[in-house]
Amino acid sequence: MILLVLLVVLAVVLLAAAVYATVQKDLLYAVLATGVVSLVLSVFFYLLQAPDVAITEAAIGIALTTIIFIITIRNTTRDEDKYSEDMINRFKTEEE
Amino acid sequence: MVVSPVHLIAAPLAAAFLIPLLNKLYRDAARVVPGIVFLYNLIVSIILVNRVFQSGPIVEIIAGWKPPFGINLLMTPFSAVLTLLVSFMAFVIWLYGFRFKRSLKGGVVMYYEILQMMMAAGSLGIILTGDLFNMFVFVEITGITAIALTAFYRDRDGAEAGFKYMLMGSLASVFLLLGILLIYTQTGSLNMAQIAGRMPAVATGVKITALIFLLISLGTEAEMFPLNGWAPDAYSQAPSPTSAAFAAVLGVAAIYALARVGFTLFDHGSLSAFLTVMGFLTMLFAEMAAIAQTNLKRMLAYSSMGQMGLAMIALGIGTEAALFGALFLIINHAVIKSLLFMSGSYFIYNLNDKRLSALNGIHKRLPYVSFLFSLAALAIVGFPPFSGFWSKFYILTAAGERRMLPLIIGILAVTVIEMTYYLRVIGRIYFAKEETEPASHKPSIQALVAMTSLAVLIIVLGLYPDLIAGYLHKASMFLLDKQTYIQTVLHLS
Amino acid sequence: MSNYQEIISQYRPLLEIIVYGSAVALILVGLYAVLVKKHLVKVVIGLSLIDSGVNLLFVGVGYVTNHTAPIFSPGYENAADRMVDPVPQALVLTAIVIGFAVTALALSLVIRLYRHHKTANVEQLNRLRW
Amino acid sequence: MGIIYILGILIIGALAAFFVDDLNRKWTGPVAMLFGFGAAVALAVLPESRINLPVLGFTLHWEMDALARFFAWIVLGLSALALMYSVKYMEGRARQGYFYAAFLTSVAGMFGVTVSKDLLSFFIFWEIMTWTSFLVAIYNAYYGVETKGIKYIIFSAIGAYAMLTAMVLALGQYHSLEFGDLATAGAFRLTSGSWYIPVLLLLGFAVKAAVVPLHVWAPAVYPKTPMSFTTVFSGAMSKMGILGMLLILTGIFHSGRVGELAALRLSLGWLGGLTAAWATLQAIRQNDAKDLLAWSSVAQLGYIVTAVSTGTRLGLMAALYLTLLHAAFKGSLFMVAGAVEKQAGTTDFRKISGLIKRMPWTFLTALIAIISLAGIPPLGGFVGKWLLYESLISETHSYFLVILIFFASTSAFLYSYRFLFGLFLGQEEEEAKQVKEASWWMLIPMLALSMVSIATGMFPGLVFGPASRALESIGLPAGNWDMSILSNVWGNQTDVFTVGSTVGILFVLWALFITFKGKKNTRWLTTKEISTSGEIPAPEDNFTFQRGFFKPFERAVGRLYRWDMDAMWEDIGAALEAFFGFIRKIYTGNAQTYAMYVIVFVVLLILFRNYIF
Amino acid sequence: MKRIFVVFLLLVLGLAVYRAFHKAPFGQNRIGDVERPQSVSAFYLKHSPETLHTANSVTAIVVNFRGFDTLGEVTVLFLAATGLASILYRRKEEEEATEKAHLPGRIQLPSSTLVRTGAKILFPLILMLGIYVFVHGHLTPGGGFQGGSIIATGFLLMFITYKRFNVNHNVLIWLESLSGLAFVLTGIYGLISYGSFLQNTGWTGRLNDLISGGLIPLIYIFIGIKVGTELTNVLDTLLHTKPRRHE
Repeated sequence: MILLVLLVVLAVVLLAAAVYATVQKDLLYAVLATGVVSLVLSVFFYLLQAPDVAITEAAIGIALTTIIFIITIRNTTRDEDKYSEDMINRFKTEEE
Repeated sequence: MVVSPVHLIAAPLAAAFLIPLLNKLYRDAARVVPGIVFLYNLIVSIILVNRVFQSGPIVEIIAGWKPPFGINLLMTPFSAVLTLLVSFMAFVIWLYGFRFKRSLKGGVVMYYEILQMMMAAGSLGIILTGDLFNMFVFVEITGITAIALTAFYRDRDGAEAGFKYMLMGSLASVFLLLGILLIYTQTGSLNMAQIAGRMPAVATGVKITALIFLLISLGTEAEMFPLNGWAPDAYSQAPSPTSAAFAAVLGVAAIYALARVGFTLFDHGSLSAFLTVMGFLTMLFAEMAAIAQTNLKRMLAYSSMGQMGLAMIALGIGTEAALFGALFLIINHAVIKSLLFMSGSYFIYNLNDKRLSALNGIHKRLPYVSFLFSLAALAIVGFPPFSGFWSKFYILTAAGERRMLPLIIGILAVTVIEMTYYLRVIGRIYFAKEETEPASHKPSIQALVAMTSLAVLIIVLGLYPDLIAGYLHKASMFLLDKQTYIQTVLHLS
Repeated sequence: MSNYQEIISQYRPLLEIIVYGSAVALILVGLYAVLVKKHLVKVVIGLSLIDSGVNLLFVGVGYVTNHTAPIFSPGYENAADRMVDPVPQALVLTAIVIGFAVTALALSLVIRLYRHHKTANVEQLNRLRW
Repeated sequence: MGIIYILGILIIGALAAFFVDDLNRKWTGPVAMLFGFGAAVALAVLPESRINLPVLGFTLHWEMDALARFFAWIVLGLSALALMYSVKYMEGRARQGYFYAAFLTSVAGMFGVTVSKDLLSFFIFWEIMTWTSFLVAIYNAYYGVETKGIKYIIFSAIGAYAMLTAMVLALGQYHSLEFGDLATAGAFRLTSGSWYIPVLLLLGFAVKAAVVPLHVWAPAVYPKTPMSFTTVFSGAMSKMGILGMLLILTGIFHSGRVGELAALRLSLGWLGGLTAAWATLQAIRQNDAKDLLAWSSVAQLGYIVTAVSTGTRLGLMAALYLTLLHAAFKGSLFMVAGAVEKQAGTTDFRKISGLIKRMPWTFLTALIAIISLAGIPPLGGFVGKWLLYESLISETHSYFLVILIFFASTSAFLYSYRFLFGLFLGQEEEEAKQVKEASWWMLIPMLALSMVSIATGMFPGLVFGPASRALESIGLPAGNWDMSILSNVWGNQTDVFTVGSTVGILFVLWALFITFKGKKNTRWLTTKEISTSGEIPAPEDNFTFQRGFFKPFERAVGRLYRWDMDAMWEDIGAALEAFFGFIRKIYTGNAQTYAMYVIVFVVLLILFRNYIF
Repeated sequence: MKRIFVVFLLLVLGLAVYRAFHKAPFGQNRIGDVERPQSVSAFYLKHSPETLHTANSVTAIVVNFRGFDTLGEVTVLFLAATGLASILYRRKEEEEATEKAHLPGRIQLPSSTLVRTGAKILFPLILMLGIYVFVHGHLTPGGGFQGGSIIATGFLLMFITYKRFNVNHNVLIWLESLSGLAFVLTGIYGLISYGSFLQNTGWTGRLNDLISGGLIPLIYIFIGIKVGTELTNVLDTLLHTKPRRHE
């Protein structure tokens, strides 16, 4: 019974993390939330008798994907609503 | 067993892994090696095509497990024709792009050559494989190479086009995965022949859902109407040899996948109407958008989409004559559209301007390239005596046999639009205000050989279509014959 | 372990909702991000969420209640009929790696786009249109 | 094999011209001319022959029978002369290799059309002829490519694709494309539910024959094309439409079933009549010789279409006769216009006039051609029109149509006069003083064509013989012609000759009388001497009476001029372009929108899957 | 408004997907079921221990039964690395310009001595773990991909901790190319000696031995090396793209 509850809790955490990753404005937290999604997913895979997949997801999903997202955020912007470094949108002026 | 279909894929793979090493030893290795590989592929595919047409389909088992358990490569007459086409076009495009970015040294060119080579290899994989998930892997290979190539140039909006392509491609691959999984849950197999055999027993609801998912994903690759937003951007931003390869290599593979899924995996009758209507819409919207373009490559891109739409219509009609027309059209499209991209990009290269209005009087500067471009433009519109006429005529004939009057009228009305903008360009090239500035970038000898060989092919196929007609007839018959496909794969002696 | 297996077989329909449901929900949340969110990184996050969902779906489909992982550890050499379906797992391995490859490529595109266009807003990437 | 030889000569000629131009521009024209004459000579020695070529499961069937020979003579003869004319006409122009290559290929296409005995090869040659002629047509159009040439090719394409539609439908229904098979299968029966097949075919031919309302391309393109090609364009290529109509209406529909086609024939006849009338009215108000001739061509084609539509022996005879005649006189008229253009730099009536002294031979040609065109005996035009009236009155009894045609051909006098007066008579402009007579390279073809007009007028049997054999070959029975003027004669003395020569001699006498009488009392003026009756002219007053030449006439029929079909088609084109521009906005360039399309598409498919799959 | 529309669309889509997969009920055995057609996995589960003597049947499938997929997959990764490099490559002059401009590079947290020492100790351990994982791929869960990614994680640790940590690119390229080539050559070896690409050797050892499964461990080692180097390459490329905040 506890395990079932565990599964339910995991599913809730999974979805919560996914939704958090979607709505969070601070992209760094959003990316970390996707890491959490991968983590929970990894546990899921383990519980579903797929240890191979669990290890892969753990290695790739949690570590590598998260880090490349973070690198990207460093190279772009961290705030979701602030698309550009400058407050003035430089895109328009650079046309042509 | 001297040569077998797997050579066609193993050779580029080995070469791709080898190129970074060789490039350290010899500076131009990255340029030369793909050519050797493509030449080898061309020879192998000629041998294999001969074998297929003389002694029936070739089934090659990978890893020693018979289908449906192992992955198998399959060379039916249908895929044999397309294999030969892709090998040939890949070689010609390599030849054309041999001196591509001569100024860039080292790594960058290497990346480009590897990606370009693997795009052809992935397309060959899609055409050859007999396994659904394997097809997904090859779709991903082509997808990734295509995206990277689209974003290759930094001074263009390549990254933007690449991002769009990536987004659409990712969605497509998600749906492809879902479709494959659904099929697997119902049939317990990933082998296309076995799936085809077991498909009739599958519940209709699931079958149709799987079909929808597969159609969405393959439709994205094949530039079906609402799914083709990536195409004009990708075509217009990619390096020119890549644009040519999009039409001549990727497009071929996409249409093949669509045909294979439509005719072998599923029952063609159920999606005949869908393919016809969507094909027509693709063609209509693409050509309507094309006529208003001001950018040469973008216009050609829309025109490509139009041709793919026509191919889809032919697949939708689905009679033997229509499939013959479709095959012929794919061949024509590959040859002619590549020639258009190749010659067109020399205009752009010389003018540093992609706009159509810049083309005025370009023939003074590049007479031979202009001639080739005009030839290809006339051919793709479907003027006799060029090869484009026969494919269009055959597809129309097939439609005529089914008494699809509105469809015929629709196709021809759209063709009028197509003709209008192509002839406008010809008018510009030859008759607009003249410029006298001499050519700054004459085409290299390799590019000239490549383009001329395509032009010769256009004329030869136009004057003597019977050269390939026998093969195409056999190929289209085989595509319609689902049972033989299943038997061939599953009951190996 | 046995306790866990029993519970799972008992509550199979509920588990189906949990596993399939979270997989589908992941796909949908990811799609929502792809379709609505304007920041490029968010869009790519959405794509990776979709991938995760599909992977979960794969593994879920391969799962069989009360069956073990498809590994013939010593002493279980003849347990083939009590193992879960290994094929989807093998496919998922491939899919995860491919998904990572695509994500990496997408992120590199995002970096390039940001440099080129000075913005990470999807809506402003419309120099190529019509 | 003879057909292949002729095609080969033309194609090789095209290639030769193309490459010779790179070597030495001077030789391009003569080389092309040699090949043109070579083809004509080959036709002269060519026996009846047939060829079957299997292509992709179809058989291309070419046969040189009497009908083919009749049209082939028009095509090759006129082309040879036009090529000769072209040598000097095109002298010093750029891209001659291109011009001659396209020219000769186009001639090859036309020749192919004449010998085709199945719809597929007919269509193939038709298309070859179309796109090559397009290439020639835009030769001059440095800035007008967007509208003029494109207009031509769009209309041609609509016509050609109408034919193609009909072809594939016919193929689906009758499983053959040979004219013979179709005829024996009783194909294209209007009552069989596939009435649209012949209608679509006729639509295709009507475009080439410039029938109202599909004529707009012709007046736009003819004047803009180099005149040496316009000669062929108007004289031979438009006749391919006539040939097609002839084949469909008479060759495939047996004459025995004339009644079945009554509606079709009637409407075609009326369209022809309307074309003639409308184009004549338009021709009258043109201020440029080339425009005038272009409209006049359309009008003449209208007569021929009407003649074809009768479907009777007499009517068809008139059609064939007029076809040949029109090729002759319109060919020479366009050559005249070209000569004037070449020598004087313009053909605008308001800018140039009074060339009679400077270009007497040209004037002579123009005079003969105009007389022939207007249908004044003793020249050929008269015979053709006579036959046409006769057939309309006595055989199909379409009296109202006769009235229309009569109105058109009477009005034709107005523009005929305008042409002659505008260019050659009238006051001599200062600017015209330096103009010299055209080169003999140009004059000889013109005079040769005039000879044709005269000879056929004097001896109509020269045409009746081949024409009658041609009609036999498409299934009309040979035999006595039960019309008085033709019943007993083939080539020698005819009633036509008697009537014609009487009237003609009287006319010539009258003309001489007028000339000599007028000579004494005429005071020659230049434009600068026009009296203003003491009034001081305002700057905007224009004294050149070339302007507003037919003002009263225009005032009389002014209402008719308000219909501008050209504007109508252009509006349609503009509306379509705007629509396309609107449609392409679906490609918004926004990646998310595209993704949205995907999802919407999936959802739609899922929701309606039961209906779609 | 758009969001509501999107949510509606997604709900319809989700419902359809769920309904379709509901037809493949969760947790039910589809292997060898009488009512359902024979799934291929039964064959795999039978032959993985019996013919290939590979304990981990997922590995058997990935490397042997569906080895062609894996070859493709490795290629995808390779191409992604190549594509990444081609997208993010920098021209020489650009590189110099950024160097000169003293850009505030990527945000470098000053890593403490503790972290650095820890990383130094951890790095070999992680590498060992990775190698262990792919060497034992045919016996225990894990394999080339997992091991390769673990190795890449180790390098990641070093990249993050040590600013100046640079891998030798030549070594990476050699390893990557050679391992990839070795994979293909193994396949060709099968083609030449057994007539089928990637075919396993006849000798496959004993189940649950370290050296068993014929070529499977070998191939998985190649895959491990290749994936490890490729991922390291990807990380390297990405990490060394410096942000260009001010131009």
